[in-house]
Amino acid sequence: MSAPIVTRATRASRNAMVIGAVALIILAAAPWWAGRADMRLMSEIFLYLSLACLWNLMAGYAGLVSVGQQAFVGFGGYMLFALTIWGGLHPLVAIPLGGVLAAILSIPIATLIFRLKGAYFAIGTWVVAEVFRLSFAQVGALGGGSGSSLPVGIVKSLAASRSGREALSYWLALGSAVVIIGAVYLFLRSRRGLALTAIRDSEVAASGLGIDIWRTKLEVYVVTSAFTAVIGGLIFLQKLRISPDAAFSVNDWTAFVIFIVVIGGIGTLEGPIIGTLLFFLLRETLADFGTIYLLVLGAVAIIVMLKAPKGVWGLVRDRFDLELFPLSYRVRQQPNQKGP
Amino acid sequence: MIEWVNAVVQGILLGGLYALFAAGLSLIFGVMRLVNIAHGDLIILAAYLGLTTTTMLGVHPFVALLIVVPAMAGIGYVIQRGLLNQTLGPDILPPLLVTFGLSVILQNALLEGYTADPQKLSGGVIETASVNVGGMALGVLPLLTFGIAVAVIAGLQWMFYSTALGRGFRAVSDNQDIAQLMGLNKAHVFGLAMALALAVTAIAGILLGIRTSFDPSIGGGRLIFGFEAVIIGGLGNLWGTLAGGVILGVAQTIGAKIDPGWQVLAGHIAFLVVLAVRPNGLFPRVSH
Amino acid sequence: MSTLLSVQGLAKSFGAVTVADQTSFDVEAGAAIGILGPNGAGKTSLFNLITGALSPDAGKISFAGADITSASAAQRCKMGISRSFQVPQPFGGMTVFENALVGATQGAGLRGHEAEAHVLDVLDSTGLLPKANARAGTLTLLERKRLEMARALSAKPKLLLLDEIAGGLTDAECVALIDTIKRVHSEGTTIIWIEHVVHALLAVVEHLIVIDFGKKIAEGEPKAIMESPEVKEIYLGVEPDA
Amino acid sequence: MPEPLLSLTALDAHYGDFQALFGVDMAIEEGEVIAIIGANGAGKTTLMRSISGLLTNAPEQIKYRGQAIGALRADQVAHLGLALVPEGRQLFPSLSVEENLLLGGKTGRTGPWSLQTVCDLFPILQERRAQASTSLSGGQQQMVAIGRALMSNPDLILFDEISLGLAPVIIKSIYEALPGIIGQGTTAVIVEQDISKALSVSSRVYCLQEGRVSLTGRVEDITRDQITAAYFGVAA
Repeated sequence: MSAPIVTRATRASRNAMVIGAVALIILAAAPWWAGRADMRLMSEIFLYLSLACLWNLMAGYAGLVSVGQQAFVGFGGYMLFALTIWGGLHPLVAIPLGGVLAAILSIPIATLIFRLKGAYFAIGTWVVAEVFRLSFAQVGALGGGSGSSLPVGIVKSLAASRSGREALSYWLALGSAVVIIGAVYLFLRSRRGLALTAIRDSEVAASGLGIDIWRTKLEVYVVTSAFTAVIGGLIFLQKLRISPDAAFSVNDWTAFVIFIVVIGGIGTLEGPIIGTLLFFLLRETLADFGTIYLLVLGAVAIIVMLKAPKGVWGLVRDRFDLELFPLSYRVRQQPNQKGP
Repeated sequence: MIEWVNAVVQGILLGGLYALFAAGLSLIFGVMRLVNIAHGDLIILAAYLGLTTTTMLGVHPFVALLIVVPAMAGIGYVIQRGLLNQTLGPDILPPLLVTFGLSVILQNALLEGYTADPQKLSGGVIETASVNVGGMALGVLPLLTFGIAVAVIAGLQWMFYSTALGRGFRAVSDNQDIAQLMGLNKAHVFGLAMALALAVTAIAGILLGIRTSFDPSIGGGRLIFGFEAVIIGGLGNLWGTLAGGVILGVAQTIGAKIDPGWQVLAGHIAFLVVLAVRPNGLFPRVSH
Repeated sequence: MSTLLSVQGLAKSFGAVTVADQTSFDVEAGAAIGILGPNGAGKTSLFNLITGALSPDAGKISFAGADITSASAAQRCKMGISRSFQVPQPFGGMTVFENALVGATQGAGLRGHEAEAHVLDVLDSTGLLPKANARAGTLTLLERKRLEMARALSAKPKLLLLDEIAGGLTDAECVALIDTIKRVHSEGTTIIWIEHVVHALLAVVEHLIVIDFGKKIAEGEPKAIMESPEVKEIYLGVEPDA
Repeated sequence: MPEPLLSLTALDAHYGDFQALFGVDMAIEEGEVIAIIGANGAGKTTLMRSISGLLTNAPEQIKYRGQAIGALRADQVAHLGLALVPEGRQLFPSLSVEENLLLGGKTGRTGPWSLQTVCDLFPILQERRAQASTSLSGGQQQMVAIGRALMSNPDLILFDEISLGLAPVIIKSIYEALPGIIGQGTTAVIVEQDISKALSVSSRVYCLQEGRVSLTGRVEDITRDQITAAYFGVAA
């Protein structure tokens, strides 16, 4: 009898790939067709999308539910300022270097807070973020508690014209979202990704099959911290101004990100994308209502968590058996062959 | 020298307030393994309820306790049965994210209702009164706060280990199914535990409001202080929680003595040091 | 033959409950050993100790000549010990194929098509191939038990620990299971099997160990052990005169 | 014919996607002692969980004194006079022996059983009442578990695997105590793997196999071969 075939791509995933590629080309051309305000909004969307994908990898796959990722957003932002102002580095060098530094810093942090389990881990990450905030507020050279602005010379080093700078920072945001989604996708497709998914489903069985759980989680924590810091650098490259309260805001960099992932569908690759779109749709619609918008957002997140814990994408997937990112394996038997 | 001793003593007294922040967290974690991210915002809610009560009725904040404590207990019972009970289970995400959402809702509802302006409860003469002990002027309010904290923890300890209600709490905590078989309705028991926790939170909120000014955004910080006290003291040990609060308070006042900007930072660092050296806290409950 | 697994003076208790009491035994490479004992006798705990899911209070475990007493469960799997769980622990969100692929890529360290081919082989031999695309969470108890064995085999173990996999099978299924285990054994895998379905166990193993209250109370050739009145009473609960 | 004390009609039970019981029918008369036997995984414990309310079923699938209780919570069922001695004893480790027993009396039902009469039945518990329940031996823990169930003065008591993990001599003494318990007019269901022990105290037997009733009858009417066949699903 002929052997069954193992495949991964599905028709939906191939279609999604084509649509995604076309969308990417259109988006990349935005500087030629979009207005200044639209480009700013889209940049923000891409940066939030990146943060959401990273948080989802950590919480939805590795079970590391952090409410302290603002630590690395702010750290990346501050590294951009510190390395360009003090180190004289070009911003495009300073931002990835900030990511490397964040990775190094995240290792001792992980060894400490991995001792806390579940929700206590979550609050532990928050404490770490507070330590970051209070520490940076002590650094007088970076403006202390009131913060500082990126010097004009450094801003100009990016591109001579304003429109050139705006296009560059838009492409950086778009590029980082593409890179992060791609990296998370490739990681989850790899054998390490398979191991991570196994840990999520049963830690005891995973360790019995040769998976080092602590190490796998550490790797995820370090990598997401580094990428989060890079995104932080890009965020504050757009804002051009940083202060401890803005850089380490739990609402801006964690609460919103969590809502995005929960509403879209935690533990799926598609979830953060859908969640980001819904989040911005909600935000742009309710923007005039001030705090009401946050009340609604909190309520929506609670309702989704209680009534549809797998989020919008979970509902879609259960209903239509769709998978846009082909992670699962399908075994196809030859048609005219009897099963064993 | 006396200044440093003074800082330590002030820190110990401050620790009483932190122990009150922590006691409610510790209680609900003990009974239903729930960590309530909205705990800090509920403390602030209690302070605002105290504010409304004192301004509307023109009473002293301590008298307002007569209204705020039952009100918070009622709120606790309702949110536990109406919302939080549905999140309990083997998966840690639902309770975490639902209480996180609750925290955002509370914060913004308070912002909507009371604006972002800092508020304070007026405690009258008690705020400034002090007694002289060995050359140190100790504020009556901090002393009273510490005394209340000790009394509350002693009361919780007694309730937990010497009453039928406490027996029910421990039984449900040990094994929900079997407790249910004994005729305990766990949904109700959990509701009572949250009611009790928020009654304690009400006391904490009023004392906080008399001590310092507050605004809707500071709940997160209070949650962290309470959490640090719980972990430093060791999970599941109420007296340990008091000790944890004291250690945190002392670390903060000593930090503030060195540099005013270091007060909170010093507390966090003390917490991280304890986590590094004694991951189970200083006084972990002896496991059976 | 050389000793593959050696357990020396293993002890473990939870409060007043002793699950391993000075247990010692050796397993030769290529052997097939059965473990009998009443419910709660400490059989599964013994597996937990051998695989590293539990750490002992005292005693020593060595595998292929190396002391593994303090090795992690993951390290032990990579050295060649894998097990099925009595209470199935499937990766519920993953398909049957993916469950086994975890064992092949992590435990056995295989990659790419080599790993996939090995998994297909294992699924075929355990009768799970028709279910390859089913999510493990949707399987019936019997299928879950089969998946336990498939996943353990996919890690290419030198020592395979099977924990009650025959319970509830029909006659025909039981015969098929015995065939599978015999084949795995004949290919050189050492087997330790905990089983209540005695006739299935006796069809495979060459050596029996009986434990009760964490203590080894008998060990030897299966027939002789099953005949001993002590074992009959303790294990089967049958009064000698019944 | 009078209404049975407890009746199960086409009872199904599920854990998620997994079905553990398939259309189980059963009727238990007041004052009877019933044995339920079956291999590991046959569905015995699931049956106990369904009856006691730990698993939710359709209301009409379980009737107690004519009342449909299938959908009630366990604490509501307990108040009606049904008690379960759970598999593996499952005492509350944070509670002392006495507190475990007191919690058993939580329903407030009155009857012959009190702290005093339970301690008369198992005198060792009187001595150990202030101790942590985890410090007792397995047999003593089983006595507490039985005493705890009796404290609710049940009309129907379910024993799930009372001999599990106990030394033969302890099992013997516990079975010797059973008539003293059941003799008080209580109806009892005994779930066992140890067939001969279960049959020695009961009048009727149900055998479960893969979630279905494979045999039922009066103990004196059925043969060992029938049991073996029903138990393992094969002719011996």
